[in-house]
Amino acid sequence: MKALRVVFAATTALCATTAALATDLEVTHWWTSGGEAAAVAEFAKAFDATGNKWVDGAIAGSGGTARPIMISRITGGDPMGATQFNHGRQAEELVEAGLMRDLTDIAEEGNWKEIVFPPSLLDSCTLDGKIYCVPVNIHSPQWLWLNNAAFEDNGLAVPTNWDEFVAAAPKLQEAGIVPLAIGQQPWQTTLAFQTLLTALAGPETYTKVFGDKDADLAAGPELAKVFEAAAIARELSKDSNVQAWNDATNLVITGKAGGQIMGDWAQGEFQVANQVAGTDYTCLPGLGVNEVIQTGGDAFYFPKVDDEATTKAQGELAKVMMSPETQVAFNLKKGSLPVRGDVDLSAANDCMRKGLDILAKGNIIPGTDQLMSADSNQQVNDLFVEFFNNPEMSAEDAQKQFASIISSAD
Amino acid sequence: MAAATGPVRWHRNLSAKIAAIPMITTALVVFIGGTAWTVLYSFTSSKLLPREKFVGLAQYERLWSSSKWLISIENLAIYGVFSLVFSLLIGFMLAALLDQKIRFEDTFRTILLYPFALSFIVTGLAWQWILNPDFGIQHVVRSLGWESFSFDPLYDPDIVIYGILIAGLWQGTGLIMCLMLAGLRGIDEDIWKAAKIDGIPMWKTYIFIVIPMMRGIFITAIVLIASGIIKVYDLVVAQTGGGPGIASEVPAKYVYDAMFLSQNLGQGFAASTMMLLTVIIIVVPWAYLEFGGKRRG
Amino acid sequence: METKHSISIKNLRLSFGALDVLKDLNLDVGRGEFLVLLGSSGCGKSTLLNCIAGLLDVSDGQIFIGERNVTWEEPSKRGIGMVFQSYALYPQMTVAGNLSFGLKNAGLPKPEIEERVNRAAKILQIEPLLSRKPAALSGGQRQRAAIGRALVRDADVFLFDEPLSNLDAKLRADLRVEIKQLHQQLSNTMIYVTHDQIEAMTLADRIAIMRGGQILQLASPNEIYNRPANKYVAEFIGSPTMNFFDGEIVGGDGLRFAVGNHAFPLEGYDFRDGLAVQGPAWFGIRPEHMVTGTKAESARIRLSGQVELVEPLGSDTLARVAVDGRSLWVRMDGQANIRDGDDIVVGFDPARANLFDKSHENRL
Amino acid sequence: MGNVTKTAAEIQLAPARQEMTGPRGPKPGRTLSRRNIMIYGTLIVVSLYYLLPLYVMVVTSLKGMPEIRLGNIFSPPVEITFQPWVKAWAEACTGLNCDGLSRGFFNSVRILIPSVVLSIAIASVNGYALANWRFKGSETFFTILIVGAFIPYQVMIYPIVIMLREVGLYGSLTGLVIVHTIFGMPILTLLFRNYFASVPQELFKAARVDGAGFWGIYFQIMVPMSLPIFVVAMILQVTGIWNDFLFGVIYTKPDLYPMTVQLNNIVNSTQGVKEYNVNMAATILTGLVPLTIYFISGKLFVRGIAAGAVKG
Repeated sequence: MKALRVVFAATTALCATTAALATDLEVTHWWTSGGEAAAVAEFAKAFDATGNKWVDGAIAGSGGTARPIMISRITGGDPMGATQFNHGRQAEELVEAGLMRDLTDIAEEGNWKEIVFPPSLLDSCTLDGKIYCVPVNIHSPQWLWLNNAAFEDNGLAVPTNWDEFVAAAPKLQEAGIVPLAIGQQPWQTTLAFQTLLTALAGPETYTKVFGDKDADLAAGPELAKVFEAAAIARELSKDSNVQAWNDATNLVITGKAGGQIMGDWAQGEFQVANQVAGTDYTCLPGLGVNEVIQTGGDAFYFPKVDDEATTKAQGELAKVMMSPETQVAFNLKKGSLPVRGDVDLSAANDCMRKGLDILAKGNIIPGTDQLMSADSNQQVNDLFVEFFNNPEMSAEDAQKQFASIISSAD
Repeated sequence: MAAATGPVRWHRNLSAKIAAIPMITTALVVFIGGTAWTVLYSFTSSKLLPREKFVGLAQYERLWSSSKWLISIENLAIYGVFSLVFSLLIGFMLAALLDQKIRFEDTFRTILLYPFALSFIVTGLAWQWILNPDFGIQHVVRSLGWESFSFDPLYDPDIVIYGILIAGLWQGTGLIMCLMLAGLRGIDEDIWKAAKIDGIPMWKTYIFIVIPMMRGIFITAIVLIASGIIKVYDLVVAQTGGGPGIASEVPAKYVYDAMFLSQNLGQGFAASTMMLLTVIIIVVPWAYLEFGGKRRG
Repeated sequence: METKHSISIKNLRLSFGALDVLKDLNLDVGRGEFLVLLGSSGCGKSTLLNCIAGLLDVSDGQIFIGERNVTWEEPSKRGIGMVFQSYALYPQMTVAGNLSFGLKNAGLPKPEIEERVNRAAKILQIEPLLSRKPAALSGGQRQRAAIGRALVRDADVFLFDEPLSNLDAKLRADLRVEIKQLHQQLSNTMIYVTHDQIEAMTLADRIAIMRGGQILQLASPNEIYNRPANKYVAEFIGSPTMNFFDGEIVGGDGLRFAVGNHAFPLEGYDFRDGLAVQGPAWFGIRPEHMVTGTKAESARIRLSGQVELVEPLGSDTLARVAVDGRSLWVRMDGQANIRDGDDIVVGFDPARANLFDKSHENRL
Repeated sequence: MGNVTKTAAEIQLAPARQEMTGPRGPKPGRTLSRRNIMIYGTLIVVSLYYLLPLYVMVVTSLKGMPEIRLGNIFSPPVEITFQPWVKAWAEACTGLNCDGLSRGFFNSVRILIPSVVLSIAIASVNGYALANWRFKGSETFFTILIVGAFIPYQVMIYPIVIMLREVGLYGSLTGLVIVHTIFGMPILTLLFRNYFASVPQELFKAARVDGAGFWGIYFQIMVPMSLPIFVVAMILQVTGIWNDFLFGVIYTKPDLYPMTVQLNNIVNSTQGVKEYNVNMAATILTGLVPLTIYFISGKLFVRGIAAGAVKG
């Protein structure tokens, strides 16, 4: 009897220790495509190496699909261990409601303030001086992707900036090529506009309009120029009848379209189609005019939980995500730029290197997610999707509406 | 002398009342409670989380000044009318065809019903392709030599809602057809014999005799179709995402986008309150007449 | 409560909203009596039966079965058996299953159930059908099985809700006889709802004629036939229906009924409560109380007219005769040799007639 | 003698000859009448319209990605490959877990069975009570329920999160089953109510005289009589619950995620390469369970609704 009790005690103890060592941590995110999943696997691998266990809760489809799930889980009182959000203000209210864990101690311990580059990334994780999230990567949307052959075959030089691209467009059209491919998804049109704004009006104007909500500027002549350009882009893209962004990219790859304004993730499509940067296609960050990078990207938040073991595991994960090795491994797979400047990315390709260079020069602007509430962003989205699809809507009208959105934005 | 009215009455139907507890709970707590909650929070400035920051009618003012919402309503009206009419019409006509004692009825019926089983996440994609002018039907017809042929409903803001209707009918009419077919099977054979002897043309028999006899089926079908119309969301997201531009937005999508993309719960609740209000104005009087009145016989 | 009554209904009222279906209805049914509730559709006869069965909750009043007040009692606790028009056999059970279902619910021991089912089956001669399902039975067999279901309950009271209406004429007549025999054999109380006057006349000890949720007359078939309480009852019983003359009872040398230029002497007419009255009235005479030919010659009242229509029935011949612009039905001998257009004399004895007040239509 | 025989033959033939003057025997041309051509012609054209998307999906699922990029969605595959099917079922990645749809299949079954059983059980009892045991207010609750059928699901997400949290069922299978039961209730209750209302009232009365109570009549009389309508309800619910994504993912945890989560993840990845052939294969695979049920119960389906909705 006594012996039995000892065995019991031993087993219990064993169980307890393993439990303490290996905590299951459920991580929700919307990275589900091949490259993304491979990148996440790097996190998981590193986290599992700490003796804990990564429980994967992947839900595809960022905003519309994954977000209500994440918010429901957190408000439902049964939160996951960690969850992905875009940088910026999406999770602000959850933080304010005290549902998110304060990571300041971990950040201080890891000296994040020094190592995170550009520092604005950490700012968008900060509320009232406390840090609530771990930025993990930088994705920049401001790129123009061009099919070299489409231009060369028609006796044109591959453009090096937006103006040259516009100038070359009529010839492409004559040859039956759609100059500019834009998918129908709303965010793609907004992306195109923001890129035009940054490139043609400059990063300062961008920051003033979206950051300071300068409505006068938004209604002024500088923006008028941008809206004119957007009207041209609309004209150039009127024959691209595709929905998804990658279908649009595919038009560029197959030479049915000359170019596309899209984020750095478009590179994946070119690589899969065995296209070589520089020879088959060209990438122009900031449309070749103002070479800047928007520091949008992804971050992880950690909901507050009662369980001590889970809390501990959350801390481990936060540290792992910020560690140099994981940053390199993750971002190489993801095709994005790391959040710390002190890591070695010798494996990066041409276009990625261009991005790194710009980043190193400090030509960065914050993403609109960081500057405006989701609500205001969505209003901007709605405006541009309407503008790009309704040829009867004049640039002046669009600008007027835009200025009014900016004036009431928060 | 004991009167028949008395304390015994409430437990007379006790089992039925106990059995109806889930229904009563659902009706009161979930539907009424949830609705009240939604209406209450539509007067707040709730963003990501529901919060009691009341702002009066501000959300409604914004709603009704939003061109996206106005287009959504217009689209729902167009889609609703056509979907209801065509679902009933096509469903009934197909059922009438299948009811002609034809061969291979099972095969035809299964073909017409199968879309109901498939998720719209991807069938929307298939339709998107088929209706795409560059590699869908238009492309095929043009490559056959008819160069001026034009069919691109999903890419023309003026008719995009009809493009969605095509796929909507494809998915939904099979079930309605089955309901109608079942109703037709319930009609007494003698009715047909009588009509034949009286020399009444077949279409007249259907319209003036058979359809009035299928009232119950039509009610079930209309409730099914109409509740589907109000909630139409997946179809639009899968096919157009609301585009081109905002030409194919619908109210359910407006609500969803407001709640989860814009993170503006108050706005989403205001929109859904308007939807509910419309439904209640239409459905409650009807349901009262249909179900609330005395039923004897 | 006195025990001679098997069923007592006191001040029964039933209303659906503002609509009164049964109005302050009183009825006593004697032990072993066969009572028929007769009326056209919508008169409340089935509703009354459903109230007795406990299938409808009453709005006011009481119902006693035996000595018990069963107003609030469950149907199964009232000691009744019931047979329905559409048989209401449970389609998924065999005949034996149908018969034993109620007994199983009552928790009777198995051997007793078996014994009762077999006994009922024997009485109704449905023993070979016990293992069949209702779908495999003919209409008559189904109704027998349905009666069997009531029978096994050993109830004091049997309720029949138009049990023969769904059967064809021949079967209906056969089963009618069987039900009568069954009543003689079992001698329990039976309440039988029908709209068929032949069923009512042949089966009933007493008939209750209902209209608008009220009982107009409750009496033996004979009484109802010969002395209908009012014009409605008089019209309802008898086929072809009673002939009516619209006129006035006048005094003078003996009472007379004046209609047009005729005046029928009313000697020998049995006034209600023996009280002779005068004034506007209906004069009703049944077709079978009219005579023709040589008998008409000797009748107290003779009218001449012309035959409009002849309906030979074999046993009888019905003729419609036009008299002074009025059509009268006359029942004649089956072999009567008459044709359309024949001139004819019809006669009758006013003592066989019924007089109804013009305003309240009750028998005088 | 010969004469007599001849006459007999003539007599036998005579009536036949008399009939020769008018139409005789079966009406000619029944199989290829204009009417039949119209009926079958219409049905075949309509069937083609219904089959077109399926054709595109099947063809696409059998092509390799390079062939799909060429862009003719209607052309049959040059080189048939089943790899997309294998991938969709067993290899496609959902985040870290690369075991395709097979991962969620068992979860879907685990969600499906109790949800279908409970929702049908409750809705059928509701319908039965509404048709045969009305009580004061029962029709009012039913009207509320019917209005509830029109509420967009999305609106109810947060209120239900709060309700489930308050009763402590949030995140559990039980909670999800209750949610499915609630949202299936309006239409199913309508269906059952109409069906039970069409069952002859006398049967119900006979059973009451026989001493069966509320549950006795339900289980022993009504349910055995109503198998077809239960099949109908089952088909509606199986389709709805099997294809549900939103509830499954909001009200449970990853270890309970249904197959549609994998389907969504395969199909809805926003960044990265879209493998259309795998998407199509995954969709067809996901649809197989409800489709199988349609095939098996097709006839009952029609018969069941017939019995249920004839009377309003």
